[in-house]
Amino acid sequence: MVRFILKRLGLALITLWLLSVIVFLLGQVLPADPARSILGPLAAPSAVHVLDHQLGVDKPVLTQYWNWISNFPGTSYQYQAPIGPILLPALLRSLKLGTFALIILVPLGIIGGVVSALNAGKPIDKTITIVGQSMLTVPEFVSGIVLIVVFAVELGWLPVTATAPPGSGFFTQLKYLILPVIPLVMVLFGYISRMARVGTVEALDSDYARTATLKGLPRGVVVRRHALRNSLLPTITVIATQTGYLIGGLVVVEVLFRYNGIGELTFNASTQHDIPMLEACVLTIGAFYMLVTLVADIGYSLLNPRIRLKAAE
Amino acid sequence: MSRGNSELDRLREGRTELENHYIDELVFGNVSRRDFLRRGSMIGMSSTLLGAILAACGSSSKTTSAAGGTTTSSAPATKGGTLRIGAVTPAAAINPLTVSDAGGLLMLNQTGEFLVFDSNLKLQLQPMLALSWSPNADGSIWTFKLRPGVKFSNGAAMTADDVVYTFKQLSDPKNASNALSAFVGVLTPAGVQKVDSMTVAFHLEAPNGNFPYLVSSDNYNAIIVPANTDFTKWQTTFIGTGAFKLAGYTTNVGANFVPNVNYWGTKPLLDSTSFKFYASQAPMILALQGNDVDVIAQFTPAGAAAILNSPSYKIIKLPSANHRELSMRNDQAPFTDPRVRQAVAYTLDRPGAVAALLSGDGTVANDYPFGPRYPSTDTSVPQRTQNISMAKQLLAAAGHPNGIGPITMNSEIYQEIPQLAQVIQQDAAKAGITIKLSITNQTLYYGKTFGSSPWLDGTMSLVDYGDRGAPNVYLTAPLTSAGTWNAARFHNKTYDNLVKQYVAALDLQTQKQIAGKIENLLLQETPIVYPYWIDGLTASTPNVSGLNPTSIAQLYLNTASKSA
Amino acid sequence: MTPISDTVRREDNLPQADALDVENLEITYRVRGRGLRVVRDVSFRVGRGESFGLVGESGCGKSTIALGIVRYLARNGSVTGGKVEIDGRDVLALNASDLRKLRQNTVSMVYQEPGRALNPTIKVGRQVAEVFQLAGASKAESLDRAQEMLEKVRISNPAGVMNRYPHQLSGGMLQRVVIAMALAAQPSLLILDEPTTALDATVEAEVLELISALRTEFGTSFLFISHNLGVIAKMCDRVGVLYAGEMVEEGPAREVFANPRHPYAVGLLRCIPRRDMLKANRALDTIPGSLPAPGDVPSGCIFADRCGLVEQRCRTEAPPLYDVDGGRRSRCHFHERAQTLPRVIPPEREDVPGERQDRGAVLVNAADVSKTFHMEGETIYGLVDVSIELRAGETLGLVGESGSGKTTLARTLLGLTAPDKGSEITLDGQALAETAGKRTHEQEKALQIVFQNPDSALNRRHSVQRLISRALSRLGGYRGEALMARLKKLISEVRLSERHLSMRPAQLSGGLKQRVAIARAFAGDPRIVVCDEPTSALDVSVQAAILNLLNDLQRTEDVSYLFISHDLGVVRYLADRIAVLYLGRIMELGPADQVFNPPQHPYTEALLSAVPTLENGDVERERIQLEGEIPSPANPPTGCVFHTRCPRFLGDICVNTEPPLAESEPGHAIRCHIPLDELRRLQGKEVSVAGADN
Amino acid sequence: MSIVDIPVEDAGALQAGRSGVRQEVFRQLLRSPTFIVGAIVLAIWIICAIFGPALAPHSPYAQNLEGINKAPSSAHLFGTDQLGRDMLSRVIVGSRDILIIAPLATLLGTVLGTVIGLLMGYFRGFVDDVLGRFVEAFLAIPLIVAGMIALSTLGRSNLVIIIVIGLLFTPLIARTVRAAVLLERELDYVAAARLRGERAPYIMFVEILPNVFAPIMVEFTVRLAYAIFAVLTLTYLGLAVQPPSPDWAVDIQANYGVVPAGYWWEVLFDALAIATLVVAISLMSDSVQKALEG
Repeated sequence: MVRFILKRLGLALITLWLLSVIVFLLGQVLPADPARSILGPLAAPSAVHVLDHQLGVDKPVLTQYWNWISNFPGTSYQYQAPIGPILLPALLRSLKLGTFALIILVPLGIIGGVVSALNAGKPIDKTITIVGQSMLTVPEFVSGIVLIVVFAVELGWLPVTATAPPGSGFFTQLKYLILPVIPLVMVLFGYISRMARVGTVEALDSDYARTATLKGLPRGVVVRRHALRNSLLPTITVIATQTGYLIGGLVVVEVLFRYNGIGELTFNASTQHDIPMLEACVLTIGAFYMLVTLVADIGYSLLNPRIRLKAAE
Repeated sequence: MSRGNSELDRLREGRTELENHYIDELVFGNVSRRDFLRRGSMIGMSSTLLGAILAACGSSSKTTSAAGGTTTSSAPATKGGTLRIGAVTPAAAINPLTVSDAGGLLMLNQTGEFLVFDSNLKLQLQPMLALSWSPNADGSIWTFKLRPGVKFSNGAAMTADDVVYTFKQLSDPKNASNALSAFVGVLTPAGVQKVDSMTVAFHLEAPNGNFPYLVSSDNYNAIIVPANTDFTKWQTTFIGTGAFKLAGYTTNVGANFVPNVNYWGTKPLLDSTSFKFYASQAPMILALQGNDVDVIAQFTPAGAAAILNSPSYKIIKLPSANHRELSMRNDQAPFTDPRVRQAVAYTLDRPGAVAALLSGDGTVANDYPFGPRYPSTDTSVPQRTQNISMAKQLLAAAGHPNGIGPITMNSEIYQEIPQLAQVIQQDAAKAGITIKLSITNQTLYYGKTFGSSPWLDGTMSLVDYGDRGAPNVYLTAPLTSAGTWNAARFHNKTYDNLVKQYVAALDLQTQKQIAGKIENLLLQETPIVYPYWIDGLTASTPNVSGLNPTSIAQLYLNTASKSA
Repeated sequence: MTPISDTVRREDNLPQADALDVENLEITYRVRGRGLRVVRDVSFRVGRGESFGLVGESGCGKSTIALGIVRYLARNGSVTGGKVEIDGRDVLALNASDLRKLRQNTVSMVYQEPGRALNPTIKVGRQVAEVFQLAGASKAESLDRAQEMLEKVRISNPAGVMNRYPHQLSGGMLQRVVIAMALAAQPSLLILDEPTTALDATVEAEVLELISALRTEFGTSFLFISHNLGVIAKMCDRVGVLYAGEMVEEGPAREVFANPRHPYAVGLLRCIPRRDMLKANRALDTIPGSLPAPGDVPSGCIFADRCGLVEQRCRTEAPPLYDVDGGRRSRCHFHERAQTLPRVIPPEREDVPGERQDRGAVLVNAADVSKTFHMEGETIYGLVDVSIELRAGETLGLVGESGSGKTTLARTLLGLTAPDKGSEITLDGQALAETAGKRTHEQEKALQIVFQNPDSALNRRHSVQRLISRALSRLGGYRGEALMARLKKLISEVRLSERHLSMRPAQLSGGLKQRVAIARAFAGDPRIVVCDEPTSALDVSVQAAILNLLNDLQRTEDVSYLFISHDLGVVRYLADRIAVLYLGRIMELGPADQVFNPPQHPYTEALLSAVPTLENGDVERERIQLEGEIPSPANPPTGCVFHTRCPRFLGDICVNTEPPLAESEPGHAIRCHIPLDELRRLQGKEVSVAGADN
Repeated sequence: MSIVDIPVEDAGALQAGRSGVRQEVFRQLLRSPTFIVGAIVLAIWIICAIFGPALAPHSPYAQNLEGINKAPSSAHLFGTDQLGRDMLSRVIVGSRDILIIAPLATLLGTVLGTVIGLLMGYFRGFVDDVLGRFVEAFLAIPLIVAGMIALSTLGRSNLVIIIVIGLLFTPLIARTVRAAVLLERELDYVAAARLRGERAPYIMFVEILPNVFAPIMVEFTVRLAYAIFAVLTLTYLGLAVQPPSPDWAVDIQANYGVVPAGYWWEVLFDALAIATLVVAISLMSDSVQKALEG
């Protein structure tokens, strides 16, 4: 089992290094001139040239890559400040929002999937699928705006932004996160409920479910103890692969709800063309995504006895 | 206007030749009372003197502010409370040398102060850290007398050394300061000289009638900082002489200020101000609607219909030099022929665009960078209006009887510009000019420099220009042969000379004459179409009063107050 | 074995109602909008403590009947007629909770695939205990009683097995757990659906032994479902033969198998190779034609199209179940003449070839072939120093239980799996490269294979024509006209018709698919064809036809076979020489008749005795019971690898030293420490004269 | 152990005998209501895409600066937008770009994904590990950043958007295909092909590919819904279809800012159009998949 984990860790590290190379090359390719974006369009070209030199944009690519990697996360062009202290709090805030979204999304998605599997073919199954599919098409910035206008402005039940005043308690912070979480849940609900549905239908038709039923166990026990234990496990890994999407979705939601997470940081970095910040954000998001998928994989193999304990002694 | 001459004559003694010239202009009605106040204060006449002259010349009507927002509210201002202000996220570090965006300059003016203050509401250059200032005979040396007893927020007294250090840094090319765009060819570090502990003299490269503007709040980088300040660390202290001092600044999140105990002027009414940064305008407007902020510092009409049309918000409108420029490559067919360029100008329905795109918060422009914001504008030149048949005639005359195109117009996703691009496209089509749009986000649109920038290289290119106190930058950068942003590739010797004369002209009358010539030349050549000027807008909830915004998105909160 | 008395007697047992009473049961499946009546008018009764067998080929409806009885049909299936009573209670009328009670304590079921029948994520003990918890016992008490049940089903180390997971147990152990679970509630009726089909011979024998022992102990009545006549003969008092959804014959098992009274039953019994039949002297009889499509019911007798005795009456008037003497029934108008069913294939072979032993020159010689697998840090010894040779025109039978390395050996010969260093395989004296890719075109042509499962061996998306013509062009080098001619000749040889050419495998029956696979294998005129259990996925009647086909092809195409099977009946019929494999080592090698009769290796002897045969020879062969489970190839036992299960275990010598493969007679080698004559003496007295032939 | 016969489930895998499998599937599709509903909605949008301008009551480009932001009325069923253009016409004509970009992008992603999936699944070992790393690295790049960078380097046109979305879907589809191929390569017909001396490309594309078509079909329809979502997100960044095109994504991006001002109709009808299109596609794909499984 340990060998299995070490192998997965090794592969993940290689992928991470590969991602850093890709991100760096992509950063190089952006045409806009960093100094121009810092000094703004009205700055004199002479000033722009001086700043370019200061930023070392004209050094050979390899040295630039090495400098970037060796003192990652580096300094931001924009803020002329080390990126670390800006990036970390932003990442933590995004994690808070992301985790809160997952806490609502996972049970909701799984219940949706199981309910539609239990009465496959019936109207409720169709409605859940159709609702899931159509919610999936509403982008976050549309659903976000509508939610704000209805719940924050017109009804005033919930705050407009997602950032609670500093020092507010856990529940007030939660209240601030309710609105921004909804668009994220809407986008991913369709996919997760679909996966849970497929897994549950398969488990319900399995031989061990038949054995359980013919033992005379009530349907509830058959579903809960026998079917779900096997169908929900693979759904976890599927959810892990979706976290990448969640973080992408954060960019839009954070900008709309004025939540200073890593999503908004990436958006600002890309519009202000702050290459080091952009590269640091994308690499951090990539690393986090890989970490989550790795944990899900290892979690799956720990929970699944077939992999945890090898074949018959 | 001959009444009360004796009183007037008394006031004329001891005035310099320039000051008497302005008084004549006023008496003979060549200049409106408003422009007289503005120009007079610019050349150093004190407000008491100007007030007396106006009184002498007839009824001293209350200075009319721009339409809309009132300045002083009737209710007695209540003390205390925290004012929450929504503002655009500063695009970079708050470094007085390099700040160039609206979010950044708003931060500078919270704690920093200038030698001279250009307040749209007060319509005259107000003394701030300089009590008085005066040019030498030909306007090549300007001497400023500093206000005594001014202390920085850390208690240190402000002296000439601080002012000299500040302007030496600002005008030094190796610092790549944003102020260079104003000082290049005007002021060099050597030109900044200390006369005595309370007086500073500026020896200019060339005479410049508008120099006070270049050290006023218009040049937002020019806040006075203590000598030997490390500008890159300024963000941690925000050291300045202003009414507030820094309580806390978090990049990308927001900033808080509290009153500055050592402030030389009247103490602010508020207990503290709290700025919240927004990445784009939409969430900021929603925040005002959702009562998450009390004020939004600077926003544009595009997308703000929700608050512009509703009575429950106080809107302060300021005429500003914010405008759009549609440049046409004069060096590329079909735009080598001025008649084709004029044809494009004649297709545009300017009043319709202002009504639809700015919900009326703007004024039509006449294809040259002079407008209501600048007193030196020659208003006698007739305003161009949409004339499709004229446009078709011009095209036919230029050898294009059945229209031209398709021509690609590059532009950017910024405020109402995409919609304006589509209006131009449709109006141009009426005269047979087919335009294809290529609109990207700002970073891609600005690109690097000539050769790799859709903005500068586009056959047609629609770009935004921020507000400036004086038209100098708009006359030089996009239009002179050596202009750094000459997207239109407009090379015209007579025009270049006229601009040199304008910049050098000291008095309003000569500037106006030269402006008239420039306006007519540009109408004839039409290298660039100027659709309209956009008003600077500030909004607040009803219980807020005493806001003092400037058209370049500064916001002075010395007199601000918030009732319960 | 704990005596019966202490298990709780069930007082509330109803007075002697039948355990199961089924009257003209009808079951319909809705497939693609059409209703198919898959089971029609089936009636039978299972008395208390009686064991009733349902036998029939695949597609005859036996599993559907079982699932219908416990009302667990698939979503698109439903009982559309007849009555089912268990313990006197009408099952179809029960509401949900009564049905649950019935399943809890009156009827239980044992399934074919034990591995899939248990929940992979729950420990075995808890799954058995669940039954007791349902009956109201506390958690702790039900776990004890569960362990007690595991002891009853003779599982070694029951305490250990309690908290193991299903994937950690062997097939045999899993089936015992399922049986324990089924009998825990002491049901009055136990339905066993192909319980030992998926198990190896020796393990099957043990499980069947266990089932009959438990039957006497618990007094449960059995409904035993299987396609295997031998197993039914051994386990059941009465039997019902099913064909295409209808009961064609019913009666006491002994009598039905001794003299069947329905032409289908007669034909079926003739397809099974008997102990003394050899390919040289007797051809297996077959049943012509193929199974009718499900649910399409002809007017007359269902078997009419395939029956040798068919007359006009059979076509028009559907025969009822006539009562035949001695409580038997047969659904045939001429049931008394059933035995006179004419044979399809003449029994005697005219051209009996010469002596089978001295075939042509040595074609393939494999010396010291070993193969070790490395998985997850474990080394598994698949093959250990196997040396065999295959002569031209000869059939070498490769026999052994699953996991003995039969398929691995075949794959190394074919180049699908690379053997370890040091093994060398030669064809006509030339060395064969490790992997198929590296071999010469000639070598590729010479060596071909027929796989066990035709569904997996044929590409589902290609038509039959494309499958065969691709092989013809790649291997045979045929083009254009020559290819078409060769194609026609080939399909006629394997008795396919041209209308099959445009079809896809999904549209063919199992037998037809295997014929296509054989045609493809013979496309390049191979000299050796490896048959990896070619008939084990087929019905009995279809299997006979395929064996005959392989037999004929060997004679006409002069090809030699490496015939792999775990079914000794088939191997004895077809093979000239036989190699017996156990844990990757050859235990015995020699001509078929010498291997099948003493003196033979104790393992071969046990394998033979485990085969449930139809021969009702007067003296039952003394059953040789192999104790314990097959050891894992990851750590084989020391010395003689068979010593842990050998009934003739000598002692330390077997534990310490591995016996060599010694030649007892010319061409016949045995790997055992017991000297040959000692073996002959031990094995000689127990066996009776070869069973009577009928 | 006597003759073994693994009983085939009595009613399940019955040979379909007479009629070919394809007609069977087709006939069953025509009877399933979900397929019909989906097909009708999709047909409507395709007709709008082709004959849009003819069907629309007004020209989608005609601006009327006096009649801006008008609520739905008899004159304009879907109201007017910020430049006074008729929203109903824009929704009708607006389906063209999305119906071109989304399917083509998904097709590109599916083709590339299938090839990579086949290579990874068939060769396993070194190839699988190396390609696997690239697949995972690409999966970790957010759509917005990738879109931004690609569009800025390659310039902006529909083709570039198709390439960006296609490349971003490739790793997702490759993972699914790899899983299916890993199962398929263990079957005997692959071994039989190797024994016939078939080369790897033949085995992959002629033997294995037809058998992994069902999972590819399912993946295609799921990705199609996400492709439309991706076009919307790229337009939000101003990187996709160019105004004044009446494309749904362009309208939603341009008008979402005025929703707070109460002009809900300038976004609602575009969003509904997209939702109906995606739901129609997923309904059809579900019924096709059910029919294939039989």
